Amino acid sequence: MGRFFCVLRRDLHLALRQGMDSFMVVMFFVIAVVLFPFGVGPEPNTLARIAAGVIWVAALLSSMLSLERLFLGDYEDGSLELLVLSPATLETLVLAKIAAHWLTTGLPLIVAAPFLAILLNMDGEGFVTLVAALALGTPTLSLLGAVGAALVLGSRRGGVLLSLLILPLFIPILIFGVSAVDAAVGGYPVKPQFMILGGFLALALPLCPWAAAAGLRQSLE
Amino acid sequence: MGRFFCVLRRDLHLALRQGMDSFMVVMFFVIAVVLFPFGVGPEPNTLARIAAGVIWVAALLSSMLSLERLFLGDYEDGSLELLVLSPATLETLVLAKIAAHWLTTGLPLIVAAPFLAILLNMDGEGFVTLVAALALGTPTLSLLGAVGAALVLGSRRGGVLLSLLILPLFIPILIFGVSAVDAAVGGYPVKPQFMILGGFLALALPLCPWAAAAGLRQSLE
Amino acid sequence: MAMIEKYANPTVFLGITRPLVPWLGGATVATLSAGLYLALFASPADYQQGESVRIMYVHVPAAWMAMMCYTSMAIASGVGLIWKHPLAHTAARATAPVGAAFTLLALVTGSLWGKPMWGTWWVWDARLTSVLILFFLYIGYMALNNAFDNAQRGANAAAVLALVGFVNVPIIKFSVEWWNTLHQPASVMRMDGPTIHASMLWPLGLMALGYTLFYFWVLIIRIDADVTAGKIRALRQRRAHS
Amino acid sequence: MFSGADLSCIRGEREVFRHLDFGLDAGGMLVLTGPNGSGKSTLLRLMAGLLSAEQGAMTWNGVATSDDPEAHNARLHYVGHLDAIKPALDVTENLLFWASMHGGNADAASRVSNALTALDIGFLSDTPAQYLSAGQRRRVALARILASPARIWLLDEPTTVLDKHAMATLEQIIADHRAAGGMVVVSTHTAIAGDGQAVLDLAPFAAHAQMPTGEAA
Amino acid sequence: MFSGADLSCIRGEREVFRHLDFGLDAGGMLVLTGPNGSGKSTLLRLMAGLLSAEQGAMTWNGVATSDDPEAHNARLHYVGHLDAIKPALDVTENLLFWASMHGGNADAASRVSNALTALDIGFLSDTPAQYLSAGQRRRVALARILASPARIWLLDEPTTVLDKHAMATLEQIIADHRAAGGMVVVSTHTAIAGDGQAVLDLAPFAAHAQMPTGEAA
Ligand code: HEM
Ligand SMILES: Nc1ncnc2c1ncn2[C@@H]1O[C@H](COP(=O)(O)OP(=O)(O)OP(=O)(O)O)[C@@H](O)[C@H]1O
Ligand SMILES: Nc1ncnc2c1ncn2[C@@H]1O[C@H](COP(=O)(O)OP(=O)(O)OP(=O)(O)O)[C@@H](O)[C@H]1O
Ligand SMILES: [Mg+2]
Ligand SMILES: [Mg+2]
Repeated sequence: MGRFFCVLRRDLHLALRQGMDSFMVVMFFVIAVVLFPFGVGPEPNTLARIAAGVIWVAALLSSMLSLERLFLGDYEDGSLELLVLSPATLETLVLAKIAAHWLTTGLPLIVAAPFLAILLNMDGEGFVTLVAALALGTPTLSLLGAVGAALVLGSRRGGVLLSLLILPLFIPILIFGVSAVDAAVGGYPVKPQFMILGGFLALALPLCPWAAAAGLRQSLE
Repeated sequence: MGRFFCVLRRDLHLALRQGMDSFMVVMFFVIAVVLFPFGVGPEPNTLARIAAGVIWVAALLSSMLSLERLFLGDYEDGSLELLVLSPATLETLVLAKIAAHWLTTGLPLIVAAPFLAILLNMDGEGFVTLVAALALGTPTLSLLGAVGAALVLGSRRGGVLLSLLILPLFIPILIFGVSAVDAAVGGYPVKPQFMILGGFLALALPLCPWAAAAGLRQSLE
Repeated sequence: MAMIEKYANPTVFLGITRPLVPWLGGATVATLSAGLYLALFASPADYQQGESVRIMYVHVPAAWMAMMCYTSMAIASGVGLIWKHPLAHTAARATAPVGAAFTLLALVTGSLWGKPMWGTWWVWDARLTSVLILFFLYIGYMALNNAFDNAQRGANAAAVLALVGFVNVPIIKFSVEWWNTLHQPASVMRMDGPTIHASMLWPLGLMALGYTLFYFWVLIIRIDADVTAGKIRALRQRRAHS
Repeated sequence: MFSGADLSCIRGEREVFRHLDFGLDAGGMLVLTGPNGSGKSTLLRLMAGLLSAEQGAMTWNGVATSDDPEAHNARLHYVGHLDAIKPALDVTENLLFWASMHGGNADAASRVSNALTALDIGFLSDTPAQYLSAGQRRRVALARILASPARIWLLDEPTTVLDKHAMATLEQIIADHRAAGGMVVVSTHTAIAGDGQAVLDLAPFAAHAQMPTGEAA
Repeated sequence: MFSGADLSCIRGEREVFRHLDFGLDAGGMLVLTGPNGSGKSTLLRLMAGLLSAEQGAMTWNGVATSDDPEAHNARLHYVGHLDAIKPALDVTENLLFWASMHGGNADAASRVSNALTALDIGFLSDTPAQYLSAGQRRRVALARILASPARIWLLDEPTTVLDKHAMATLEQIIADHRAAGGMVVVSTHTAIAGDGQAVLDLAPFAAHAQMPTGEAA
């Protein structure tokens, strides 16, 4: 456990210090959403109509964006070798890196989402559901993405490959995430959507770190 | 001129070979746009209403995304030093890198745009204008972005900083780009918007390579 | 020693300017009080715009200062880049927050004025957009300046940005003429002389003078602080490596 | 205690070496030599467990190291061509992380500062790693192995870019480590002082001539 | 022909050296020595024009090099700690680019293949750079300077990770270059053979003691 927190702390520290990836992601998320009124025009009804979709799509895109570099920095400067050689199960360390990724990209996204929802004129009913759905959905994005990121390490075309690998996996989360918000705005029960999102998370949590660790070991051969 | 094409060819070659950045960008663009029907719902009128905005915003975001790494690879592996030391004006080489960036990210975007416009149900009148506006606007995005990318080299928060620096500069292009398409769809003349977009390009073409070269020289101190 | 020599010039500069600080402060307060009194109480209400015209006395000089500060910042940056004079970078760095504050003031007062005049807080009109971009440029300049562990690097990079961003200033100035927009065209700062009434010109002039005095006052204080911080940094670094 | 028998290794579909044996006792030092591309780095990565052998096995006190890779990891330090230094962190931050990853949190800070002192870079402790000269970076990478204890040191050309003084320091550090019962495997193209060192030249094990013609066996 | 007078250089607000002079005639060789962090790389970057001196000037045949930086670039080759090799391209592609950037397109391909042969890595010509061993990468970086002609060579610790054979090759290459009237400035911690070489120790020029205590002047 000590090593889990060691890696977690260091990745958080790095993210804060160099900001390259994670802050970029939140900025990207905010900017992506804020650009829409410029593009679509400021008409409140149209904006409200597309608010949930815009926010979820922006969340997906920014998550995908940051995932490419999840292991790349460590791979390129030799840190990954040393992590593999540290006397801890690699799965634990991978989970720590995923946790750090979520804390620096997923969490700020969730915090920013309600403000963006106001900006896009979203119906008040949807706010809580939006935050809850993001809280359930974004960890799954990080987990799934980590597998993709580990698999494409060292390959040519890392980026394209990554998006091809993980985007199909992301779409179900998008669909149920948006439909939860729409249901809440329309006054329908949201439990079914939440059950499904929770199910995805429960499945990904044990499976993904294992698969990602296997991918990382391959990449050092 | 020989060296201009030398750098251009090598950057194109690298982009094709490793694909990390540029293909990622087109994929990102397509995916960003394609995700919208999933997020917003497939209702044709809503989609048509927001089509121009969505495409332009996606183009902006994907351009911004790729710009961060425009000089970063060369900076990190020492190629930038050698480029600065090559017996050619640095401005020429910078322009070549920008041209390569545009050819690998801007051009495919333009090619992909009409298909995405069909997908989003855009009014047929808008197609030609959309392509023409993108053709005039995206080079300016690459040019402006190169300045930002050069300035943030070696800084602590490269990514965020970059978006902070260049997004404000991108907004006018977004506004006039969308408004050109909207004007075409509405049956109004599009010449004023095109004049402005052309003006931006004419201004950026001599200025930006110079500023980016100055930024690069600084980064090696 | 070289670092000390480098700061010798700023030291001379501060030797001359430091005594001016209290005088500038006093003059700023006096001019602004007089200007505000004339603007808010002594000048007539507009026959069309009513009392809301008084926003003008805050808004218009703030907008001028926003552009003036940026121009000074760009010139100082150019001098810093070409002649490598450390004081020029310091002056540019000291100008940025003042300029950003004036820009914000122009934006806020403009919005407040826009609501009664145009019926909306904000439109994506060329002048308004370009002023917003000016504000972002100031923010970007400050962020870039602080983004490097090496202060000199930050100053150089930010200076390039300041020069590039200068393109925006003529766009702000002439946007109303190039594109016909909701916003007022120039009526004071014109080639052929001002076109507004003297009863409005006086308070406007006083406010502009007050803002300018304020700028120079803050500028000297900030340069002083910056030079001192630089000296401390140099000393500390020398100790770390001896 | 640490030995390997009949090792072969394939990289990128090409056999690098075959039928290679090595053995190291407590306090032992094995120097790997051979021309560029002969497989020194490959062998060190194999010893570290980063690569797996095509054939043959390595043992620690008679037990195959692949039986318990984590225990093997705990007893070794590896310094490769890449130095795993994050430019954004300062020197101490960089080392603290690895010190607590490998040797636990307890007194990690004092272990790190001792390691820095041992390599004469105490004065760099709060310099951002970005500003280090090449030799300073290399010393930081070497300080990492002093900041937490391990029996086996696997060092891949550790002396490159070091100045003469630092080289002497490194030789002393290796001697101290061996005196305390540690083992060292080091690859090098120059001479590294050390009593009773065994030398393993990799050239003869190359599966097919792939080295510069000038020096190939 | 190539000389500098009274040079001082500041990096990161700290003076690295001051009042430094150097001079090189046709066929001359200048060896830079000094402990880690003493400013060898800094001086080489200054000579290359990548850094500008705080004070002092460099001249080529009496003309300040800063008057025409492009002409200066055309007559020099710089090999730094970083090797500017793109892993995605193969060895020939990597070199072809630099060969035609510096020496023009004409017969670039044959120049590159001669350079590869000279450094005994002809057999790697179509290997992706990603798969090179450390010494092979370094040889590729050195092949770059053979692939287009330049009067001045600025080499920053070129011998690290080279095996003995490659080191001898490099010494021969340097001798040939000097025989043809070229000049070489090279920093190193080890000995590099060469007749009539001048040695410049940087330690005494350090503005304030900033080196590891062990070797500081
Ligand atoms: C946020 C919104 C606004 C912004 C960013 C803004 C910006 C500016 C700027 C930059 C100037 C200086 C122009 C120059 O020197 O040529 C200016 C001047 C002026 N503005 Fe605004 N403005 C805003 C809203 C308004 C509104 C709502 C009104 C009133 C209808 C207004 C009336 C004026 C007037 C009368 C001048 C003086 C023009 C002259 O005499 O030169 N502005 N504004
Ligand atoms: N980018 C930089 N910014 C600030 N300081 C730097 C930078 N690079 C190096 N330095 C500092 O400048 C000094 C000289 O560094 P330089 O790289 O020239 O040393 P060197 O003699 O080449 O050492 P080595 O033998 O380790 O390569 C060092 O103290 C180093 O910390
Ligand atoms: N990742 C890789 N994939 C495929 N082949 C590789 C890889 N890395 C190295 N090789 C090849 O394996 C061989 C052995 O390389 P290795 O790095 O072990 O050599 P080395 O003895 O350490 O050389 P040097 O002295 O140059 O460091 C070389 O021929 C090299 O081309
Ligand atoms: Mg090796
Ligand atoms: Mg060096």
